Amino acid sequence: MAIERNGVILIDEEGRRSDGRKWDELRPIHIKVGVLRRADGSALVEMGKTKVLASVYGPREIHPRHLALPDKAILRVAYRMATFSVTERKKPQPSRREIELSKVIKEALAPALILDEFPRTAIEVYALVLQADGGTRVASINAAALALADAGIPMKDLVTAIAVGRIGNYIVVDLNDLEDKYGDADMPIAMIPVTDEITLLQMDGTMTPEQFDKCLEAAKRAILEIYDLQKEALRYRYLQIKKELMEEQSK
Amino acid sequence: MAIERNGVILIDEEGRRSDGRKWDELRPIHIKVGVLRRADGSALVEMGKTKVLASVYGPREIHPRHLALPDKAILRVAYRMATFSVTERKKPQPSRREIELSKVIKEALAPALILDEFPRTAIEVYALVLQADGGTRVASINAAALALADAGIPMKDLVTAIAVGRIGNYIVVDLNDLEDKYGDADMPIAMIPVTDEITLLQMDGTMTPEQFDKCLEAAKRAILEIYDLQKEALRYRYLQIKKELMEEQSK
Amino acid sequence: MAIERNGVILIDEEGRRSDGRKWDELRPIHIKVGVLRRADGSALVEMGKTKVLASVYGPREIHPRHLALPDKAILRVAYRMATFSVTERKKPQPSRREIELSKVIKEALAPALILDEFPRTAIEVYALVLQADGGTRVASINAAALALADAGIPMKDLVTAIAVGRIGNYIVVDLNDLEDKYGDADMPIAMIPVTDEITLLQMDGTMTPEQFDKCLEAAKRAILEIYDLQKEALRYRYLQIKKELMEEQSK
Amino acid sequence: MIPEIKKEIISKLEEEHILALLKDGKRIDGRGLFDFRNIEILPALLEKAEGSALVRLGDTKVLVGVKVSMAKPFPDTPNEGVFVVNAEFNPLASPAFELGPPSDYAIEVARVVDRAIRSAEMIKLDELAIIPGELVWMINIDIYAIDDDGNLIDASMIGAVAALMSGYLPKIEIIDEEKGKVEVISEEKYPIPLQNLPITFTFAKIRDFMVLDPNHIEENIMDSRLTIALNSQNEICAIQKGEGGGFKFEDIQLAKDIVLKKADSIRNLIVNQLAKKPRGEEAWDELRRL
Amino acid sequence: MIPEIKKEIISKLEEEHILALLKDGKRIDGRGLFDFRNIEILPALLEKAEGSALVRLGDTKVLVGVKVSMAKPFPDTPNEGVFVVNAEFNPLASPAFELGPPSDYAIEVARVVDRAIRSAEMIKLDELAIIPGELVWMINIDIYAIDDDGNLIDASMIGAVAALMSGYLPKIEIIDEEKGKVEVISEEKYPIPLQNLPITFTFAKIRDFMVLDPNHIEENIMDSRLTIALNSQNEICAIQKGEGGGFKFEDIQLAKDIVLKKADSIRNLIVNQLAKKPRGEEAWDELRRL
Amino acid sequence: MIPEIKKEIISKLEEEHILALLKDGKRIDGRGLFDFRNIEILPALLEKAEGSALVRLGDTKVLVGVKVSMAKPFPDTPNEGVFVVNAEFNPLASPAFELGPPSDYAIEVARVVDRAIRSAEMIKLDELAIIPGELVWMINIDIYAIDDDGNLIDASMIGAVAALMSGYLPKIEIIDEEKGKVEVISEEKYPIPLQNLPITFTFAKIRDFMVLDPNHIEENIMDSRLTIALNSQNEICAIQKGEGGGFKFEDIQLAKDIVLKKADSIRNLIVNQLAKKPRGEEAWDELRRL
Repeated sequence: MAIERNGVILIDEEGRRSDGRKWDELRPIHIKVGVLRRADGSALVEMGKTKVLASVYGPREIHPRHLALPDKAILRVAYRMATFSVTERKKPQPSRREIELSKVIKEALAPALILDEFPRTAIEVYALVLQADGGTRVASINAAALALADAGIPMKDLVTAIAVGRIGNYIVVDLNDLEDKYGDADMPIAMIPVTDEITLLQMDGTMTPEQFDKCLEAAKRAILEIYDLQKEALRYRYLQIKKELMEEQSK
Repeated sequence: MAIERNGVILIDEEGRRSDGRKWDELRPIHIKVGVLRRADGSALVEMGKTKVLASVYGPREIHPRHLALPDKAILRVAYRMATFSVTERKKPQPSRREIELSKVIKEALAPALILDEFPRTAIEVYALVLQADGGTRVASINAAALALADAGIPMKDLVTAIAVGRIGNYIVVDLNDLEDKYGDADMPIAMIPVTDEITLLQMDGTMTPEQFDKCLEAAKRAILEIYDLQKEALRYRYLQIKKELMEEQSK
Repeated sequence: MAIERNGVILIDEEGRRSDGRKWDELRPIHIKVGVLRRADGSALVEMGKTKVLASVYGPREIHPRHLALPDKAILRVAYRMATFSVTERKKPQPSRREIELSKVIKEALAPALILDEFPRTAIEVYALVLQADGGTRVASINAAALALADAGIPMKDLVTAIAVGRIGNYIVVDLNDLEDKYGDADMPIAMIPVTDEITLLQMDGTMTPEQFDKCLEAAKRAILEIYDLQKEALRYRYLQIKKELMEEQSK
Repeated sequence: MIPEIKKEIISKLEEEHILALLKDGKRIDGRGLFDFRNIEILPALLEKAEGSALVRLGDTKVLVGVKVSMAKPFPDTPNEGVFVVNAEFNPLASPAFELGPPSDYAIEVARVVDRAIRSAEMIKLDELAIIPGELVWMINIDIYAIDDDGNLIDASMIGAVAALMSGYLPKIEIIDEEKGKVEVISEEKYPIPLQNLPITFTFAKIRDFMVLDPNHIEENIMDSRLTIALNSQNEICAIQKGEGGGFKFEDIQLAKDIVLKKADSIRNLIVNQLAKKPRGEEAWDELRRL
Repeated sequence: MIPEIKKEIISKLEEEHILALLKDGKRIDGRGLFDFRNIEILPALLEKAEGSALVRLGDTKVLVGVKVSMAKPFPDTPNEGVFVVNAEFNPLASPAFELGPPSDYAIEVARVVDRAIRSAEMIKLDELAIIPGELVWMINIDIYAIDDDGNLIDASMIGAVAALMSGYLPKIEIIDEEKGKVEVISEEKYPIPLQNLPITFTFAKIRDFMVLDPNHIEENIMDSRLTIALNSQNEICAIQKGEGGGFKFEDIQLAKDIVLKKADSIRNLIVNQLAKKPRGEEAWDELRRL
Repeated sequence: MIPEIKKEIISKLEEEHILALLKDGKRIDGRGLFDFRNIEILPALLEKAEGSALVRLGDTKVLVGVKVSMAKPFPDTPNEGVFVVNAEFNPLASPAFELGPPSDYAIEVARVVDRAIRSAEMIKLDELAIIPGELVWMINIDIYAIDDDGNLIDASMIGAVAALMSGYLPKIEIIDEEKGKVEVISEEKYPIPLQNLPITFTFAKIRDFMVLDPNHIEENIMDSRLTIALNSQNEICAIQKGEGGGFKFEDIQLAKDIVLKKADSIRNLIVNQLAKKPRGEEAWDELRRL
């Protein structure tokens, strides 16, 4: 039995999703670390058609100074959508949604950072959604974590995120925009894989407690998959730096 | 002869006002001091259906610091109307009216405060109109003065305020919203009762010099009435605190 | 052959412009230095119906302090149009145009100033267009340079500015509003006459490289003319001050 | 960048005291780990708001007002009404709040309340059309923090649902459907069409301990925050993790279990208080006694 | 919170000098306690404004422009025009003024001028309807402080009334009443319909002394400020107490008496200057000589 | 007042090194004084934008998106479409950029790009009317700085023209001309009507030397900046001098000569890259390899 919402077939008769994926299948993911020259750290993360660029600066001086903390660095995060990342042009001024997501992304990243090495400074993360097709906050977290690592900020581990959700009785992983909009529930999750801590958890729509448990499990599996891709991208970046350094020395 | 304005009978044939009061009769006034836990001082003042809550913080540090004065505390006052305090929803952003009233309320309170005991600090007053039925600025002053006293800020005396006005040849005291809107003149006044100083005086509409004199007299009488209620509310608050302290000691 | 644009005759059959001027003729220019009491320096410049008032403050303390430079003063410039200076009321909030012009005017003035005598301070220029009839930015520069001199800010020389442009094959000097709007090119230029440096250069519309060269030449001639008027106005101001001082001493 | 929420400095001694109590399953205000503070609701106490409620959750106080007005519908939902949740966390309520545009915290709370109401489909938006495609009811739910002794989220949520449940729409007559002209029949009113009653439960994690409904001292030392919303069917209808720490899977399972156990009693409490409490000026009589 | 208005530091010595003079009934600029400074009005000097006036009150200078445009009326006054008073106190005029949105001081002054005009019913708003219920004249009165040597309120008030009295409305023809289309008949104009001439008097209280029309040095040491507005019938039509001090009843009685004594002469002065002064580019000739 | 643009601190040593090289006609990145860095354009890589281009100018990267929508025309040009250029220079691209409203630098760049497009009459605005006087196409050109290694102006200009040239308008059908109702025929599209290709050349003056296309280290020590725009006829169609230094007449003549010499090759390069580069997801394949 196909599942249709607002005239859109979200799950077809064979249980395939609108873009042909199985319920627990991720979209093609591309990750590249160190894509910007001027930022201290940066990463490009593509989850299907969702494309996010993140940059990191710091630790650096804070203005106004009274915001500084005497015992640790403060983390500042801005999540923004490019005006042309969505169907209707978004105004450049941050929306309430962008302000809320900046806050929860910050709080998803903070637990992984060792902030007390740099008192009185700020570490600043900026994530720009270039193209939005669902899951922009989780792609931003995946990119930001890598940009932080690329900037050499001391971390316990990366942070990895995925959105899971529900369409009828189906649990689905890595929701695209259609599924996000017309599905029955959407639940973005971020974890620190190495400590098993959940650092972002949001939900809207409805789920029974049992469906919620299934979502958590599916999310955890997906996160480990993405975590491997993140680590691979970081490794590639380090090899690249090493190569560049060796080339420079051999000059 | 009844007085009618915009189809509303403001004074009936027996000289009674739209809510049945005599010309110099105050609305029922309820005052409670110390109603908030987190504020350093607070008060709820109800003048008829006009309800205002005021809180006070300070003396405390100022940001940005260059606003600090080397020889005394600065007083900051914000007067705001709740969005749902009026018939048409008010936008949350402060209007020009709210900004002006914040200023004149500050200047009505300042003369009663002994600010030079706390150089380089700020004393901050916030008055929120929960329900507006005329006289919100004078209710705010009455509440703010009590909140300042409750916070233990050193004062020469309380500040007490009332709106008086004119409907035809009638001088009226403690105007309600209808009288404020359709009456012929509205004059809010604040005084420091013990020094007989006028610290707020505004007027719109028109008055002959003679009517103005009558208004001043009527205002003074009303202010002394309200002043007694303020002092009573403060006394009640002190007794309450004393009781709480004794109960605590006896534990 | 007359030149017409949008139904307006910009050049008539005798080669005269819409206000009767010859191609290289300036509008009547009136300059008065020291017109304001409170500002450290001030000047009123009228170029035809374009009237601009400029004031200067400084060197003075900077807020917020982290904007201060350790080795020189910073220059801040605000260019604003009065709401009633144009046909349709301008909103008081600065437009993008006003922000850009504030920037280029600042950069036109800066090269003439000797800023390293006053480290950690700000020199602030405010130019208000009272009436706009073309050439408001160049009139603002002419006025601001004089206000800076009047304030006693050390300068290599004045800065002098003019707008030149093209109407068909005609090069025209000191464009009025009609010529600015309907002409084929508009090019405001500022120079430091004594060093022959160009410190402002902007253009819109189109010009061949040859027309551009002719414009530069015409601009230079006009700038020297205006420079003389500026110096005369300054001289008049100094005589006036001297007179006042002598009168005071003789008291 | 978004400024950090200012936390008050809690003395190291006080923090240790709280942690020591928690180890024994106790809290500084004497509650059990998963007890709510006392909940008191005064509905419909404001005359100029179409709906209102003052909520006390222990010493935390929130005032919510509902204003209704007529507006154009959104182009993609031409036959549905609109509601907007806004939170004003101003210096009245806490020394940590500032004047100015809403902080990211106030925006977060408003959006969590909005999501819970929306996901639970509490308001029957399709019954809020006046002239389909042209004119619909717009419901503004404005939350004012009055006294922040912790857990503004749950207080705001209770305030929002109570204000809606105590609220009304004015009766109107359509004068000219073409021109979209309508007339309010003053005095006549009917309840806002509702069909669900979402509630939230907010937990604080303090080191290895979880507590429900944290007071502000607990909030000041908490590592992270978790809010779970349930609709009337006891389905989860919103979740929000907040603050810069993390949760273990077991923490979340524990929170879920507690929430499911407590939902019905909280929902009953809200319904009961709305039924029995005085309204209008009488509510103020009660308020003055509190 | 609203920042304090910055006051300049006046040396202790200068302050004592002023106070000593006041004790003898004298002022630093030689005036009597209740003398206005010299008032000079240049009306209609701006070409792009429908009304304008430059006012000099001693060395204080204010430029006021009136712009008229067509707008929808307010729903509750469908047959009345609209006017808005706005004040821009920018760094041109004083080292104490800053860029950015209007300060609370600028807002206060604009609102006092607005109230005096409104209470005196200076503008016949009911003659400003173009198509009743659809289109009315909107009058923007924008006050720019040019040089603040004290008492911007009275200078602004004189500027506003002078700009209105020198102003005009363009003649228009209604093309299509249904669609609200009108056409301006350029060149033809008629005066803004006015019926009253409100004026203000501002006093400073400096310790135990009252002075009229304070200059900026007096403002810097004043304790409080009192403005009284009178309409053409010499009724009080607006009052504003400002600054952080107080007034005794006798102070206010004194102020009232002075105001009533002086009103007619000030009103005459305004009318006379408006009648005799040059306009347009000729006003600038005069201005350059000032 | 407008804050100064923050410059990074370049060590005195590095500065002297650059100046020494310049004396020999060399630059730190090996280019000749008047060489552009490598230009790479990836057009139409975004799916939700009607036009887009990623431009790399050396290590400087700019992403430009074009969004089209329907809007009311301006009253004075009722039969012409509208375009708006906006630049977002946010912290992604440089440690010197800040969050918040656009800086004066971002506004300047957007306005220079706007002027070049407008003066060259690149967009045929008269072909953008849908229902004359009622409905026209509105084209938003949004420039995002991604990585600022210097010369954002020229990168932005190339990005804007490339995004326009790769862009399209959806086909629409007019349903009701009276009411201004139209319907988009999805899938069908046609190119944005264009007729010119303006380009800009930006020079830095560093002491006595002029260089084309400065990188960010050169920008940090430059005294002033000059941008010249040429249209397809090699007429000058915009000029902008920037930064707090000056230019000699000879400098400007030199710049003009170089610009005229180089314009055709740059214009060809843009056209060629637009013709041969992959689009959509394939553009991303290429991007990942860069």
